[in-house]
Amino acid sequence: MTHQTDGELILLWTVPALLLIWASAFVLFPGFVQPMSPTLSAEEVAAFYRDPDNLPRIRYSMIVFNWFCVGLIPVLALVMMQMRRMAHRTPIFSYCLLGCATGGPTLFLVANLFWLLAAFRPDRDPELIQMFNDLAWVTFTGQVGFLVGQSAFLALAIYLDRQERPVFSTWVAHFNVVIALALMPAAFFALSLEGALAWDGSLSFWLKNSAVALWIAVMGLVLGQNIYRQRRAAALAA
Amino acid sequence: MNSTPYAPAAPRPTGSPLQRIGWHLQNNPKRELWIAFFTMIVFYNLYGIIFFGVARVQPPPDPNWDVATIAQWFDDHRTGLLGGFAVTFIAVGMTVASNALIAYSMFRMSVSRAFAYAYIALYSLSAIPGLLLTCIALTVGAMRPERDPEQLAWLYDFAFMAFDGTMGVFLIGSLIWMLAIFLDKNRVFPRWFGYLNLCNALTEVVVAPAWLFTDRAFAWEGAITWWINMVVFIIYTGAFITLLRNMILREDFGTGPLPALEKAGHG
Amino acid sequence: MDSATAMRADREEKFIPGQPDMWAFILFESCVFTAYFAVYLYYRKQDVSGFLASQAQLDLGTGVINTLVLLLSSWSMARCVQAAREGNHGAALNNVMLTVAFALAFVVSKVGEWAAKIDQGLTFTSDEFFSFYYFFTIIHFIHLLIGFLFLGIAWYQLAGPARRSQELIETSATYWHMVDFLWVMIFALLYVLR
Amino acid sequence: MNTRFEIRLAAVWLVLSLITLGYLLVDHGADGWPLEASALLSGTVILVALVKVRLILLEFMEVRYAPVLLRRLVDLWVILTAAVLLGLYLAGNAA
Repeated sequence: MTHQTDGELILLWTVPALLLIWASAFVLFPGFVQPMSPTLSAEEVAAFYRDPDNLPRIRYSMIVFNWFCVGLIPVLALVMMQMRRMAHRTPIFSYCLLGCATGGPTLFLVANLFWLLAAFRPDRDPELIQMFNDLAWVTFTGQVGFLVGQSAFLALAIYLDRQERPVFSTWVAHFNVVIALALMPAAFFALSLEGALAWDGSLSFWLKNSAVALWIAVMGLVLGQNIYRQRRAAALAA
Repeated sequence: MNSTPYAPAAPRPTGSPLQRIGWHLQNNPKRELWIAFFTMIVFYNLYGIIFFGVARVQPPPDPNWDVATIAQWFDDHRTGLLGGFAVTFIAVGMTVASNALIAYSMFRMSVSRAFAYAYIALYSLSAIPGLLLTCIALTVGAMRPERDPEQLAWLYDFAFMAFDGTMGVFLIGSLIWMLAIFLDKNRVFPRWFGYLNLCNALTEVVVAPAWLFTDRAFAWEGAITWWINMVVFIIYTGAFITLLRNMILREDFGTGPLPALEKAGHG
Repeated sequence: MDSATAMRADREEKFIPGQPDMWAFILFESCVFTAYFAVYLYYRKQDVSGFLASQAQLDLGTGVINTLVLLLSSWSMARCVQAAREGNHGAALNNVMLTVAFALAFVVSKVGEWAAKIDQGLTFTSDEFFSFYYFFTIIHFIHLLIGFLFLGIAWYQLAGPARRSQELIETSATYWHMVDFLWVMIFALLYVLR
Repeated sequence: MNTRFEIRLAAVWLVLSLITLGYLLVDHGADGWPLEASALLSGTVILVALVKVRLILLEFMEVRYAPVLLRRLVDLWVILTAAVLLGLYLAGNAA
């Protein structure tokens, strides 16, 4: 290896570690495995937080999320670096991605704060616990705008990347369009407290969160491919 | 456009609007800028329609209502709030295009890149308190009609104070842009727009009394803190949309090979 | 002094003092203030006696002194522009310094007035007249503080022989006069109106 | 400095200052003496203030020597402000 260590590989290899951490926290949080129903009464929500089996799991899983929910930002910065290599006349799409990269994880952090607040004093008035719980779920479920924007601008950037050897293949763009579409229904979760659209429903919870997980996994893979390929090319040229 | 060296790949079509848009996406050398520009236009239109028309949270309702009236307001506006903000939750991703385009304008200026990066960071941040927290709080309020009215009143205050009372990011953001325009020797933006940024920044100062009053001229829907500021903001937004459009029209990329293509050829 | 400036000085030729952009700002900002004044009068007419009772707590003398000080500062700034135009940069610099001194005097008297009012328990939220009093005096004060930046620019332009952009000096002066005339309006509406 | 301008600026300042001092004459309300609403006085105060503002604009800010467009815009603002303020004040008194 002739090139200097630039650290991109280290950032790249945080993706599997991050996925593992997120998956563990996801499983640990009792409100995710069997997503909490929005139809629970205030007393039931309070009981969920007061349950001595649940409370530590809620707190510890959310503390883990608090540490790592913004952990994806360095990886998104890597995606941005790849965008800078595309055959564009302006770097404008990479600025769009940067904007999305700050917005999405920050909102996850806000949701996380509301969950932790709900669990902070479980002896609070059930109505208040329910309100914090609602604030957390609304922020967590509905805030897909920056994620949709991220995929949409990435797809556009790939489509407009006209060179012999594009940075990403076209299927990555198609994949991002599909992901963007899959995320959109979740924004409408508040229109119904039951069924597929509700925050525990198949569209707003399972489809949306699977799409996010799939996006991270797939983008991690193609990003890795690119970075390794670029390194090999650089080593050959040197 | 006065560049001639490369003939466009295809003749400019005169067909349906869709065909023309397709042609521009394929061949227009400024397509990246135009995509960002029209994303910004679509966002501001959506924002106007949703906030003024669908959810009807602008002009804001009265901060002086008692809790029963506030609960009634949530009841009356439920569908508009939930539906309108659902669209906002998706559309908010479009704001990054407007910020990116404005940042791009600053990269074209003869000032340090620090200005543009500061602007991107500030305005990426601004969407959350300035827009999303409002939508989140009102969605939470509207989704459960049976919620305790006292809590509805708290969510109501949270929503509108988050919207009106987020002053710093817009204050500093406008000043950064103003300073960049004044120092710029490339005249990307006219100097009067730099001064208009100062006017906009001053309206952020004027909003502050909304934290002190619940009725009349200085409340969050007051004549001074909301109406006059909104007029200034609309003039400001209209001005920068026009100026960004002019900037894109002035750009001359030619139609030759992309700079990155040559680099890729060497690699 | 070249012939163009000489002609300007002799006022043979129409010209806009300073940047036209600054004039756009002043006209826009003045319209915003007209709107603020209109709101003030609108709320005032709903409770004229209440406003007058609170207004009686203001000291007209202080207001008059404030105004005189700002008029002095405007005068010295106008003299600065004339001197600079005639190439007399030493005199121009003295006049900028004089303007800064008068501006500082205004700052001191305004802060003193606020302190006295707060001492009497009259604050932003005491009553509606005082809301407007603090609103107008503070927003004007912020314009005045920005004015110090412009005075600084004029000072900087005059201090070094290599700089001396007449346009920037005139622009700064134009801004400073706006601070003055806005105060003239605010003074009349807050202190003198009956 | 050119004495002509020197004298002119001094005269403008003197006029402005004298008008300002004139305000002291209307000060019946010292020491909490109840102030009384007076349409005549207030209308005059608004107009005199605008005359002062216009004087500052024309002389100190040199609008006198500016192109017609700027002079018109400045006058337009003065007239607009006078109309709005007097209109609101007098409408208040009539009501």
